[in-house]
Amino acid sequence: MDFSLNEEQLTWQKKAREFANTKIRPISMDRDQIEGGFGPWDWSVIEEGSKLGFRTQAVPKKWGGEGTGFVTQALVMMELAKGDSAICKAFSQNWKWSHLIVNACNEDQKERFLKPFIKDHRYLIGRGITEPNAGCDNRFPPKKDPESGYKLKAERDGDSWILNGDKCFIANGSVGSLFLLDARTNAKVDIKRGGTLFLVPKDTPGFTVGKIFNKRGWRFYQNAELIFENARVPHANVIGNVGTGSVKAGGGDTTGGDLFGDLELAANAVGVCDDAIEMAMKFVDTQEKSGKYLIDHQLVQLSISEMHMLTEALRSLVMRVAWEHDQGKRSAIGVFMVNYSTDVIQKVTKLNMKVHGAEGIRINPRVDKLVRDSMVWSHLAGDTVLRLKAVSKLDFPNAWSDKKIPLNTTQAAE
Amino acid sequence: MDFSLNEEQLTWQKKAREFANTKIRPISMDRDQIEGGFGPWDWSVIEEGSKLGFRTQAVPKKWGGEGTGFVTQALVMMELAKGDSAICKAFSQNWKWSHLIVNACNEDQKERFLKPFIKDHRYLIGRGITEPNAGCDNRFPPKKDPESGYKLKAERDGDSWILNGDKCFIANGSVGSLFLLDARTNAKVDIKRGGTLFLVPKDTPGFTVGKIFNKRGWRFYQNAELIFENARVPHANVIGNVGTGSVKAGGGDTTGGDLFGDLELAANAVGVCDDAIEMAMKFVDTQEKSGKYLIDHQLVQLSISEMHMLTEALRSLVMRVAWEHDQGKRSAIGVFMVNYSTDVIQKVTKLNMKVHGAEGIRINPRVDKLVRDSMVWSHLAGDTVLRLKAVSKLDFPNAWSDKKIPLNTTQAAE
Amino acid sequence: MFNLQLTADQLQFRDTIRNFVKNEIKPLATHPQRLEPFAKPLLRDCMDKASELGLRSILLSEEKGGIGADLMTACIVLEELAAGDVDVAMTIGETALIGHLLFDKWITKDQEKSLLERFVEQNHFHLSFTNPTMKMSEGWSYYGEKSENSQNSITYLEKNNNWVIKGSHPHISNALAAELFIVMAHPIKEKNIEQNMSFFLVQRDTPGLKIAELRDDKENSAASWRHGCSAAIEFDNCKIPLNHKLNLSHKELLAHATYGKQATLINAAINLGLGRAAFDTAFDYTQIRRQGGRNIIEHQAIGKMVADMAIKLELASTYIYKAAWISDHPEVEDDNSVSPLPHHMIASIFTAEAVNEVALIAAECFGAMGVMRDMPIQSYVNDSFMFLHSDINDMASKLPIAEMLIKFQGMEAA
Amino acid sequence: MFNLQLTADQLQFRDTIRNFVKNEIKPLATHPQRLEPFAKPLLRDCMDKASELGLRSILLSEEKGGIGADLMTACIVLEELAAGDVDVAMTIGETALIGHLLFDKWITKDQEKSLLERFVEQNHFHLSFTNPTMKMSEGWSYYGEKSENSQNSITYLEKNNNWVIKGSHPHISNALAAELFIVMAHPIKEKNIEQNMSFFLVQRDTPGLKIAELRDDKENSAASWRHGCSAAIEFDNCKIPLNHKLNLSHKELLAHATYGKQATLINAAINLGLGRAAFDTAFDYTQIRRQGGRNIIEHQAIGKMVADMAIKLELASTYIYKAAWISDHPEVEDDNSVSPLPHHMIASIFTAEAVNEVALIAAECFGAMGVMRDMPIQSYVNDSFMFLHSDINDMASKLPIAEMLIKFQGMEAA
Repeated sequence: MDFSLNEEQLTWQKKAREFANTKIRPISMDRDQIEGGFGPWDWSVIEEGSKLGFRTQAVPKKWGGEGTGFVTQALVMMELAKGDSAICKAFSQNWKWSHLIVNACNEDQKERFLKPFIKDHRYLIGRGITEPNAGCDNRFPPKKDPESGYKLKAERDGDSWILNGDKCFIANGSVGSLFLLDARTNAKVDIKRGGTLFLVPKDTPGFTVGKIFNKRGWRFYQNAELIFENARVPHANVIGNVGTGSVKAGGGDTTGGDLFGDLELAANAVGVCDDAIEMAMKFVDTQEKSGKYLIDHQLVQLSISEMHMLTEALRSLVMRVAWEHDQGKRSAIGVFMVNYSTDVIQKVTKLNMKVHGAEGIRINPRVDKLVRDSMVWSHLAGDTVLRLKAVSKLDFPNAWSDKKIPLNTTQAAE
Repeated sequence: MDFSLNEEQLTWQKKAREFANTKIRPISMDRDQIEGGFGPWDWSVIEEGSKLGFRTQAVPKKWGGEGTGFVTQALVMMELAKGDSAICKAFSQNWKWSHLIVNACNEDQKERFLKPFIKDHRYLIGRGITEPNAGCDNRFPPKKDPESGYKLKAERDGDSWILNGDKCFIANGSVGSLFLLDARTNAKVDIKRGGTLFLVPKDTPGFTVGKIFNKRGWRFYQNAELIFENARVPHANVIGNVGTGSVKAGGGDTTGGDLFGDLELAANAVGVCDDAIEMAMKFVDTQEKSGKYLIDHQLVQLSISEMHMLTEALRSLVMRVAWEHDQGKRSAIGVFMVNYSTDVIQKVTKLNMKVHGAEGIRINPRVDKLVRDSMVWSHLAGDTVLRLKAVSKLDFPNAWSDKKIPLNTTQAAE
Repeated sequence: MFNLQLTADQLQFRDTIRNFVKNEIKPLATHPQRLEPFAKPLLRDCMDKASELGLRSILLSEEKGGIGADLMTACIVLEELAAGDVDVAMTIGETALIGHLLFDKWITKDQEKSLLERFVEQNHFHLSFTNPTMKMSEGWSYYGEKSENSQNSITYLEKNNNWVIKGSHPHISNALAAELFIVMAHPIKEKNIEQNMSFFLVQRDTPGLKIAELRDDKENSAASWRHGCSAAIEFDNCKIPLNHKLNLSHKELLAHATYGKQATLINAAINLGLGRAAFDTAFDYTQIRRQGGRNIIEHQAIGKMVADMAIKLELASTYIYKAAWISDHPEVEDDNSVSPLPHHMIASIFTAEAVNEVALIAAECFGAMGVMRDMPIQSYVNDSFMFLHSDINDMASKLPIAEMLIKFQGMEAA
Repeated sequence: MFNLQLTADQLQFRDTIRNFVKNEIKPLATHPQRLEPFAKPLLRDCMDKASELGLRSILLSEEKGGIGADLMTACIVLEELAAGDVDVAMTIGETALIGHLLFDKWITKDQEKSLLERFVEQNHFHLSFTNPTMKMSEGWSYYGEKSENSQNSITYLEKNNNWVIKGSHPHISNALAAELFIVMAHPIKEKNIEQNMSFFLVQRDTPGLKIAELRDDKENSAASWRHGCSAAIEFDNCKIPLNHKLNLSHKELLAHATYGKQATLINAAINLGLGRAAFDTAFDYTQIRRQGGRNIIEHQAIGKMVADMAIKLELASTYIYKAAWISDHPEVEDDNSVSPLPHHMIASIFTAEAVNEVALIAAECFGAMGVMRDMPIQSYVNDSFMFLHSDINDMASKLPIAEMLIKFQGMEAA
């Protein structure tokens, strides 16, 4: 067993830390506090980061990307997220779908989409799964209701498919050049058989961006509504086969619970926790209450201690899973990790707020931002459905023990 | 980075698992339920385990021990504790003090004490720090009260020291052949300067065992009162120098916060959690409520999911710290780990109880035992004082990042 | 009008019991020799003395020879008694409630004859009731089919001018102390159990009635999980006179639903008394235990623990009073003065969780002493787990509250 | 006698405000356009309408032209108002409390003249008070030296038959809306601030009075952390007539201690109203949102969340009523009917923690919608954090409760 980082990992870690310190952190609060949904977005930091390889981390070198492994990707995300969680996510969202394209697309598709992605520093990728009436149902299609789940309709017309319908909350929606879209090629059967995954470029006629969501946290990061009115997509853009279910086609599942998806959120959370800890430590080391530095009060010590404890537990779990994923091991532990990251990021940012407290009618705005950003996890990574989902994956192998407990059912309760 | 286990580690893990399954688990509940303080003790399992090397894990091969590293020791403890947490501790308590003897004693002392320890399968070691009025004060001697802390008096008489006083709650007290005793060679100054560490064999005249404590958890494991009435100990049994403080002399500190101590409790906790999870999984997979297996109820799934999540986070942290300790890295993370192990073992065993529930006026006695055993952690590993202590060590290096935050004070509040 | 003032009688009664507990019960209940073994003997002398003070007949109307207190007063008084010993309080509370329902509501003039006299005059005359409202699956059937309420295995038939009762029950409250049992039974060979349930009076000395004294059964002692003096009972063709059948159908009993609600509240009050006992002993200890150069109460970390305990107990107490008063004055639910909620369930759940937390915090105040069997605190911890994880299973216990909320259409009242 | 029934007047008043909130406030308060920006405009029209309903003078005696309600009634009503909009409720609540204290207790007949008339008749006539009981370090001085209570930087001197007020305060409740300020000031050059504090009436149009409208200050908007309409104020040599000094010393004010206690309880009631708003919106949503083939309320996991929210709110509500009633009837503390505890502090702390938990659970019910700025739930979450982490710092807020407990010698009363 060896937990030390290799040269490549250390180099990327350092590069990410420098970029976070010099380019991300300085704009982090300004962007956060701009009103509106699109307002906080800033192309320049994306372009600068892209030039350093932070947009194309996950594309193999043979396709012109950086070709880093999961451990490196986790380390880079921790550093970027420490600068700004939402900006980190705006980068890593592209890694997520480049993983998918690399794993699931054919050579022609890679040629057509990976090459322009590498070339253009503003080329971003998103995936459209969620619809107003299809959230959890995309993760856990209920047996009794096969028509549930996404409804975006795709109808065959010669060599094309005609798309009609809406997607909502789609990441990079307002800024993406390419979307992987989950559509219904057969509405009568469940999405595992009636779902198909399409590659849909932004300039597809009939495809427009609707509402840009104005969020409480992750304000920089874009989520938008996508509208399809007779949008025509060539059959050559179908990933895998028609009707294999977009989950299978995507080589992962719809929740981001593939090898990268869980890791992405959990590593990002570590970065936010590191930021919170650093803020809290500086604060308690300089502020006084009743004639003592805050750090000399036991209650503050207990809070600081808990912040570190939780963060180190999460960091350890994330590094382990990153390594396991580099070995191609898919397990329930990934889901536990991302559930856990929710608990930790929310506790740690709340403790940071507690330690800081309000000063009169003001609060350190970054303290508030970290709490707001952490709220996003409840809705992505730690919600109840994902916790239920973990159980369905329990028949897992484990790097350090061989426990394997048979379950009568691997189906979650409906 | 490589998290896989080597051949030696896998071999010990397997050996420990087999011993736990065939020798420990079968007697675990019987011993637990015997009345009294000494009653639950059983020499035969100790002797059998000793023959397989589980008593002498931590003694280097050159002295006749097994010479395993911290990673292996952690793996072995996880397996033994899964069989019975208290029996595991009865073994590993000896590792703790063999580490100390190896690191801090001179060759003559090793010759005199390690050799008989290796030879005799019933030779157990304990350390006496705590006294009725000296608990936390031994960890955090308050500046304003230099006379606080342990008071066992040691007075020089020629080539000997005369010991007078009492120790309480001393592990292996009723069964140990050798004790490392923290005594006061100067009562007027604080224990860092007035404390000295002695090697005191059981057959020392004037040394008797008093009350054997009857505990709620860890019933097999022995804790006793040690009474010293003009007990004469040769000067050659002083570890290190007189008056250097027993902490320094011991090459660690008094809380077990040395390289092994934290690891011991945290690894043991992982074993208990694995046991709890296995029990819970079997139960929910076979019991029905309202026409469904328990595992098909969402609330049960959430509980099971949380048990796994916390256990895997703890396991990851423990393995990381074990590796770091094998590299000789001492850090605050060890203390965070042991604090964290308290939270996890108590939550997981409580969830196991929750999932099982009571059946009429009975409860599965092992479910109850795990909760009772987990209570011990509050008083050893996760109490407030140790959480405060973590802060005093915060200036720590970290395998995966180089954060280092200067503190104005490293002293805990008094 | 709204008023939280207690009557002079209530205050005086409370003081009387408080003194009784302090002088008569505590010295016996917390004697180390009683605490150390797994099986704590029932304090029958204390029970008799409590009867002497009127507690066994506290709810019985004055005209029948009781004190005629309302449920709230009984809760106040039983909380005090429980601070002395939970088992005494549970036994007395159960008898007091059944005594009131039986003699004030269910029994005929003809049936009550010698029984009432014995109940009022004999201090050891306790009552037991096979609880027909105990739903084994309460909560688990959330939004699913409700399983049958009754899983009764006790039958009756008429033979030679007698009722013959046959069957067994694994868990009957007060069975060890009761002189008179109210037994729920259905006609033998009757399938529609629910509709045909009848209730019989069976005296302890009835031939064929067997009571399993589990408490004295060493083998199972650690597995016993109950308060009070419940036990398994068996009716081996018990013959009882025809006029010992109560004029009460199961439907009528459920329509009142008084037994279930009131028993729940009495248990909550007793649970609270336990919490107060844990708090009191810890609070006292923090004011005499010195570490860190001062009494430990003077440390912030302990101060916060003390405050947390006090807040939880104060909230539980306030809510139990409220729920008990509402039970005494159900008409208040009609005018929206209180929210239409299952107050008794909320009182029970909140109190069980709060007291378990209080007991664990209290134990931590004691350091290593918190796990010693000769200290009362460890038995308080044990008792608190029993309250939390009994009634079959606490997992799904909140779900009926959600079901009721929906029925009430969104808590229209405050 | 003990009685939880509300009067017909209280019930009717509550219903009136509930309807007012539903019809007049909610549509404005929860309009997406109001919710999206960081700076939510104060709903001045709603405030005026609430005044019209008598809320601004709810605590003012009938003889002075108010409603003459007691604090408990005011809490009931302000809770309802807060369920509509927290800022409106905070502003009205503050004015109502100060109005009562000023006109019923502190002011002379001579001083009240035109002021009382304006207060009673003008709907926008709000009041503000520089809070002299706000202790910046409350709790932090636990068992240490108490720091000075007052850190006042506002001074006065007499000059040309006027008082001249000078100084500033960074945080004055109601400053944006108040027409009349009660200003605490000490004589210039006086060192013994505490003993020489006086109180002055300053009207809004007084030359030299400057009120910083932070709310309109875009730069700082995200950093603003307040409810109601507080702001910084500055007195730049404000001249006021000699008879505008109140006949009230700081000592007298503290002796009453009414303002601090009552303001704390009013805030707790408003905080509870916020929690109810969060619960209501989530509860409604769970009954219309379908996933998993059924409304999400029908899933166990959601059912438990709903029950948890209801339990917390019900407890908080019960305790606020209790604390408010005790504040109205302090004599009850003398006869041991209630525990000698700082009820207002417990109400405030428990409510803030409970409502924050409720808001976070409620947000989770909304899935991704829970972080969208056009949904009311995100603002409820934000508001709940403000209640939890305001009053300078919530960290040490429980320590004064521990200090009081010790003073009360172990909670002798229930």
